[in-house]
Amino acid sequence: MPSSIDILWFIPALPLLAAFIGAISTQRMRSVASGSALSAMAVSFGLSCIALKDALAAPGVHQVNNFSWVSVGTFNLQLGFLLDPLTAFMLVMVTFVGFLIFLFSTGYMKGDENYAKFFCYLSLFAAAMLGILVSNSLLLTFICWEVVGLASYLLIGFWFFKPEAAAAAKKAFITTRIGDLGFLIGLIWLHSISGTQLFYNNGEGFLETINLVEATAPALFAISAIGILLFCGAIGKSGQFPLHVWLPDAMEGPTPVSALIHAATMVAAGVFLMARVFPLLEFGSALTVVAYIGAITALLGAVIAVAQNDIKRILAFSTVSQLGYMMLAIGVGVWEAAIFHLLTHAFFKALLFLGAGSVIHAAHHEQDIRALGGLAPRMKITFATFSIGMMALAGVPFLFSGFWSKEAILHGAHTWSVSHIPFYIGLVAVVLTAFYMTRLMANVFFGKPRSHAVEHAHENNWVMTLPLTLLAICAILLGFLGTPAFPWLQAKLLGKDLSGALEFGKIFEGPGLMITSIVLVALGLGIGWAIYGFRKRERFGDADPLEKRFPGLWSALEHRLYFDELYAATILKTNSLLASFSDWLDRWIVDGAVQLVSKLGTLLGFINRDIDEQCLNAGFNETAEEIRGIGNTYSKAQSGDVHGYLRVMAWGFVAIVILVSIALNI
Amino acid sequence: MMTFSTILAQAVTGTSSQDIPFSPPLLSLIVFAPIIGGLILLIFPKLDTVLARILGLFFSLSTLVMGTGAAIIVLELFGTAPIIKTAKFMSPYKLVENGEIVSSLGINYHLGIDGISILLVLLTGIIAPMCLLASWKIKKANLFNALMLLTQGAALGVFLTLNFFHWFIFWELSLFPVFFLIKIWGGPNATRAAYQFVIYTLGGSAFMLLSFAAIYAATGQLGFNILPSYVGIEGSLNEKLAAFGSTVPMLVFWGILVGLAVKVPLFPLHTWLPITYAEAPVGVSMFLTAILSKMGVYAVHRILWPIFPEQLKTASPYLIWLALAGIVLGAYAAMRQTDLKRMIAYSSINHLNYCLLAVFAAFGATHATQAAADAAFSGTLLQMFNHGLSAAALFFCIGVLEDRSGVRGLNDFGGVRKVAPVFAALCGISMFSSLGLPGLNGFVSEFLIFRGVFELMPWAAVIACLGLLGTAIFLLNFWQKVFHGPIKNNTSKITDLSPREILVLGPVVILMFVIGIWPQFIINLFKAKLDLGH
Amino acid sequence: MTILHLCLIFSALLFSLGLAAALARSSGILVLLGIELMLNAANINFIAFWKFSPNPENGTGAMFAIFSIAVAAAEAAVGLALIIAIYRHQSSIRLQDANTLKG
Amino acid sequence: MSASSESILEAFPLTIRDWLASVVPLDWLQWLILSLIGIVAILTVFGLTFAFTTVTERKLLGRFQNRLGPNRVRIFGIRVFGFFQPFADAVKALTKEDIVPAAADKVLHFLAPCAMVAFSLLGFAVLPFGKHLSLLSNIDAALLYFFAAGAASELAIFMAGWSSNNKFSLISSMRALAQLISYELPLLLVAVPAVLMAGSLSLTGIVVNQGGDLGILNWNVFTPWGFAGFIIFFIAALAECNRCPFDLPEGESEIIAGYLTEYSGFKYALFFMGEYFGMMSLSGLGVTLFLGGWQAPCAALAFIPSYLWFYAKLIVMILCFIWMRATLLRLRMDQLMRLSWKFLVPLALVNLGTVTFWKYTADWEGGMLVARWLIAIALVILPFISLGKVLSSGLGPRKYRYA
Amino acid sequence: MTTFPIITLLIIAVITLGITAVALFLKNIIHCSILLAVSWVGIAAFYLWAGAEFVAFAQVLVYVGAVSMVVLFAVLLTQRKQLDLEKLTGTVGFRELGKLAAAMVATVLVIAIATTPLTGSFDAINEPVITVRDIGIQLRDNHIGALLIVGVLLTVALLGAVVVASAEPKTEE
Repeated sequence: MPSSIDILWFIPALPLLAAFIGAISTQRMRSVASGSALSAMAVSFGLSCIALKDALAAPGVHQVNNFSWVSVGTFNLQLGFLLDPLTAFMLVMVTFVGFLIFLFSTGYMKGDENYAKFFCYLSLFAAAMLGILVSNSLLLTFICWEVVGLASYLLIGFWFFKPEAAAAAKKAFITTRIGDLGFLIGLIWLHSISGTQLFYNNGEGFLETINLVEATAPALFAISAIGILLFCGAIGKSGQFPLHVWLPDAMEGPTPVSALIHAATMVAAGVFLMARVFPLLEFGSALTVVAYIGAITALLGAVIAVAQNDIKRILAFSTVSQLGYMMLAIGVGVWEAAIFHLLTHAFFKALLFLGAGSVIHAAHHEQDIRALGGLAPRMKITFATFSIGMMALAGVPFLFSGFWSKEAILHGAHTWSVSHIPFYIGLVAVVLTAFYMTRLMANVFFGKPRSHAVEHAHENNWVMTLPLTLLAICAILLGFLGTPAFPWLQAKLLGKDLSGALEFGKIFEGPGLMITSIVLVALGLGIGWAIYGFRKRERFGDADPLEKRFPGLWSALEHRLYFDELYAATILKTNSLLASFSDWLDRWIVDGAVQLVSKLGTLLGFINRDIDEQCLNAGFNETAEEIRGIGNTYSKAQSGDVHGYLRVMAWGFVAIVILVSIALNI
Repeated sequence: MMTFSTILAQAVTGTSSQDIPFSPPLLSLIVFAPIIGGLILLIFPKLDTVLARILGLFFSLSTLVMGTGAAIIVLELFGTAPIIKTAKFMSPYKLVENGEIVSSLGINYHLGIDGISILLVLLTGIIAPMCLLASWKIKKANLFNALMLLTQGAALGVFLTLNFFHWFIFWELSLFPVFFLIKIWGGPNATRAAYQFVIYTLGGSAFMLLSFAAIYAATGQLGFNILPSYVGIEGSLNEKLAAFGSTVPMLVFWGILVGLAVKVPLFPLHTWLPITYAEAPVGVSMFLTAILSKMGVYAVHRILWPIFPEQLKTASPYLIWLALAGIVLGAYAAMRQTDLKRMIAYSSINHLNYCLLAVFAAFGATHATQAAADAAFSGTLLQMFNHGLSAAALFFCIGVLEDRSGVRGLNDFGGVRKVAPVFAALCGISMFSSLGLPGLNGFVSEFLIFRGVFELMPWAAVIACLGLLGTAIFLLNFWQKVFHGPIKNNTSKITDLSPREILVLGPVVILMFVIGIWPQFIINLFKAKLDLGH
Repeated sequence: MTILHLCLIFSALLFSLGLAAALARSSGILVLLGIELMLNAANINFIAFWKFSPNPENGTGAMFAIFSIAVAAAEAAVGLALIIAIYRHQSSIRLQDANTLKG
Repeated sequence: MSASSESILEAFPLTIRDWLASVVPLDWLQWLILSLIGIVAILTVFGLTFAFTTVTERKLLGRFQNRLGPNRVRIFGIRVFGFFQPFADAVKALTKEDIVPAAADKVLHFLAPCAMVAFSLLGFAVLPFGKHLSLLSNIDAALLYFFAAGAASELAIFMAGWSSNNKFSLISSMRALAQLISYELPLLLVAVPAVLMAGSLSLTGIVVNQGGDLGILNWNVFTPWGFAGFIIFFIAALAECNRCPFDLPEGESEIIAGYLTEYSGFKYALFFMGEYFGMMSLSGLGVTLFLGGWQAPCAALAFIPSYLWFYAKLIVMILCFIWMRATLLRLRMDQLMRLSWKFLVPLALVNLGTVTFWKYTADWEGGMLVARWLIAIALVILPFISLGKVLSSGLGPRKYRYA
Repeated sequence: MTTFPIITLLIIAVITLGITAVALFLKNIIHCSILLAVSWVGIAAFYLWAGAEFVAFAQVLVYVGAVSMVVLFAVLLTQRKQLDLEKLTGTVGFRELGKLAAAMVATVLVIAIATTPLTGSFDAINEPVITVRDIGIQLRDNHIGALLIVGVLLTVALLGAVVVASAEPKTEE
């Protein structure tokens, strides 16, 4: 029986194989593609569970399996796999959520003409994501990181014939690539100063040796810079301010994609990476940056979500906001809380997205909440599960997982010694979150249907509702893994026993914080219901109550605070100017100089030609005639008679033999 | 137990003449097989076209077959031969064929192979048949194939010759078939492009020739294997050259550099490239970008690096700006192009300048660690190979578009992915390879280059990152405009790839994956050279 | 007079017969056949010398003969092709007629 | 090889040889008598086989075409389904007038049928009919001999066609020549793999190489290359024997009876005989090269004497020849040429590569064994498919415009 | 002991030479070629006599099987209209001159051979001293280069022959 570290690579490899199968299967073989994708995920899930069992057996131990990738001269690059509780929890989450989303997709994408390709991309995505999780090498992480980016590019642009989808895909890829370049430089910098980019290598990985580094100013600077550069990658991938602009646009992709990539897994990759390299961040001063960026993002996302009308966009901005929370948690040093929130968020956000997908699918691809409405009696399961997800997201106390994880983060932020600003920002975001989710619920499920398609909406079949139900159960139960009274998850992640470590002061402080946040959640829900619940929207075209009250602010929020426009006016403009300049330089300055030289050369050539023709050629012609005459004379010897030649040869032979024998006196 | 490769190695090197006494001159065969093929096709111009194509392909493929054989042998020899680290100037060349022609003048027929050449020979072996297949249906195929084969032979000669005399002959020989190829089969501005290409390159070569004349006058030697031994010893090349005048060593160096820089091309000597690549027929564009541009980088490794290390060290801090200009301006100029071929041509400038960047960084750095230099050099070598694959594949894809629809403007297409999914997939993979997506070949070499350069000259690496970003932007733009979106008029003419075209692209794409996932497989070819120390 | 002499004389006579055919017949085909016979005579010599050589085990003569047969076959093919080509141009296979290239 | 372990029937050739050795003192006389016995035996056995093959063919063709075939001839009132037909035919052929055209080249006209029979009989000399039953068993280059002998029969056909001084005969003999030369190439090329595997040009060696514990599975035909080789061999053999669908030289609808047009009576019968002998010897070669020669399919059946096995396989081959004749249509000349040069010869060459691979991978075991088979099968099938695709591109299903 | 081989040799030589002589001076080219085939078989018989089994079979295969066929083809292709035999024989002077030259060569050669003393053992052994396997090994080891070259030569020659002999489009008929 091989230990699970040795078979760890199967977990990403199986979906990769499924992706390959999907790539080569035609539309006629679509069930092969989806079947292999589903079964690969199922097997990976099983393996992940085994890996989790192994990892939990020894928390705090980092099992590694390294191998050389490129080795040339004195230069050496190693890749490797790593198994510890962090990896294992993430693996189980990703494979489980992934499996459910795959299952959901078989129903959602049923009629699509590129069904097989869809599962190819999904599997590729899952493979790369799992690769990030099991990687023990920053390089391997980067490789998978980029492949994740590719997969998300392909999936966002899945309906590539829609220009918006194609543009959104490109935007997503390029925006994340900007962050990735930072990641790449950080990775290279790290490798050149530490000589390794393995996380753990029996005491030689950089996360292990980081504690041995002397805290001199250059070292501190370099390590902080590396941390921030790596965070750049996370900013891009996890949609943090200021690179969050791609995430809402990415909703052009099919809904399962939004659920899988932009809610549960891919965006979490950044958080995971930060958690992974936490010892490095801790060393320098990168954490402060992370905390502020996270806080800003949390607020920004929540604010913008208030004024969006597309159901998926609202959820997208809520994702941005929640990711901000996670980053905030990492920034304030409670990375275990970030991971806890990541796990719970993955489930309830996937649930919300799939619920949205279910709604959209039932409503014939109507996504605008103004056009929906009154779905609660028509789609009971969807409504029930969606409500659970909503309450988890809003942080409705005690029963729902989101409450516990958010609580952990706020708790961490409160105890952060540097500043309390992030904590207060987080509190504001709590209110806003509850508010916009209430708005969403009220608009979608209550009131009366505001479009024709919605009136005839009905519940979807089991492949779509089963994932919803399972996710809803998880969205409730998962919270109990990490309650303050029983911090099992945190203990396993940190690799130490926390049960006895509950400090007196924290217990005292805890309920106070908890009560504050419960009050804030209730506030958000109450305001939301007051505005949207009592007076329900009647028609599609009705202006939002808030819009009437604050038209300027509303318009700014609706346009996402004009971030896209800002970027278009600054970065894109610069870029395009640079391109024009390069082209102009090439065409007119450099090439112009060349043309000038060539004109001079031509002139010289004309002069030269005249000299040649008048003087030199005449002499040569004379000689050539002479030689031709001689040739004519001597060619007469060729009679053209084959027999003649042969006869001469025969006689010649005889003559030679006779002559030789005479000469030799034989 | 003798493995197959051992036997092959023994057979060719004749180390164990007991078993197999027949040892063919493998390198000469590699060089001359395409030339002979080309001459055959030239001599029989009336040959049946199908036969001519097959013959052309056969001779073209001979390089791949024999090159693979040579690679196995080289690996075997480097793998088993004891490496004597004490001998400073141990010849790294294998399978050497050395015949004296005019020994008193130092002109020898001298062929040899090492890690760098084998890489390029293999690249030629892969790309050259691909070019022929890409232009399979071209008019006047006999002449076309003949000229392509001659070009191939000349390029191989450049990669394998170790004596400047012959090397220069091959170097120049590669120009003239290309001239006719562009002029006869090129686009509307072909004549201008052809003249510009030839005159530009000839001009550069003239400087190089002068420089070598000076070297010869100083040392009486032309062998690439001998000249490096003049470095850093008593009565060194520099001292000998300086006898003519104190500026002569630097002038000689610049002369050679100009000759090579035109070929690579280094900014600002690159203006011949976009028009030439754009006007040439697709097979020729592929060959030009994949092989001929490598001749320049190869020569930097073969001539500048071993013979003029000191001058290179002095000049590198300035040259690196030119390389950076090539990288950034190449990428951004590509963004502005509407002609797809010009776009890829500019991307070639961008990619090839990464190679030069690494070389210059390695020499220009004030403090260089061995690991960084190794990474930079192996990155350069790998980048040559990878760029050959991906640029050729992209040119081929554009050729497919042009072949089907007759246009190749950026805005002429849309939604191609819908009508030609296989084409889109293969083209997309080539594009992502060019863009440096991890998992594909381009990433490995770019990573190695950046890794090396960053440690040597961090700011250069950071600036070069702009080039990476620019590449991503224009390639994705290309992809979005051509393959995505609603179907346009021109697109409807496009059909999916024929089996022949899949045969061309398929192996290259597979190779991209293989190198991307298991780069050591290629690195092993030249690893021994770097292991030996520079 | 040994057996070898006999063999050699046999081959010499065969050679002369071939030569006679090549010289005295004007049909291109027969001239070619005469040349084939001469080649055969040479082969006979190879075999004869090989048979009576001090160490026939290494088979050099037989090798020569084999290669020579192969070359002769090629020669016959090319020669006859040439004759057909000549015939097409001149409607005759008389070699005397094929003298367009005379100087 | 002791006779004691074998049945009497199996060992009887050895018995005769030993008995002769004890009776006849002189070596050369012994050799002479043995050879004569062999020649007589071959003539008798294959003569009779020829006779009954003709009638079998006619009867089988009859059945294929839903008619009875010859069933009238009786001897002494016995009518064994007409199986005495050949004797009647023989009498008829012998008693018919022998017509020689006035413009014919009389000598060659006479020599042609004789040469035909003589050359086609030559091949039998090296075939190993049984474990101890072969005329020139010690000959080293038996396969080469076989083909050398076979090559001569082309000369006979040419002689017949030319000497008749009839345009149909001449055309037919030219066709025959082209056909024979074209198809000799694939025939030779597919024989080489068997030689490669056995490491010997000796037919006995090739047969022995196909023996072993696995019985029938040791036969060459049960390997990928052997299977492909056998099919190619069979097609080329059909063409070599001028059998349907390659019977262009005798295409009645175009050129009367081809080179046989001016022949009648016993000369005609001789040609017939020569053709059937050729068919039998080629079948014998096919059996030897691919079907295990005289090897029994499994050890349990080895009690049946080896020569009977050989004979049985031979008969099966001949029946296949007849079956083909009843099934397939005659090809056109250009199709015939294309089939050989563009299809069979390349495939045979690829097959040569396959067998080289097979030989070099003889020591692969376990999973590699599966890989070996898969690769070999791919090497056989892929060229077949691709070449077929290339050659048949542009040829749609035929449209019968007036049907 | 040695008489039997000598007699065999003499028989082979006389028959071969006789047939060849007749063949070469027949007027009818077809007869000529067919008789020459027989003469080639005679030469093969000589090889057999000398113990070169493989060479003998190769000789038959190549000459009788292939060359004579090609010759016959050539004859038929070049004499489609009629057998214009007279035209092909040439003038008397032409023939006699040729024959005289050949006879002189024969005389010179025979005298040269007959007057050359040869030493050594000439016991003819009728067993083949070299097996096919030996030939194969020799070909593989010592003559591999030659073998490859001959292969190339044959390919090129045959391709050339096809190119030369194939009718140019539209010039014929």
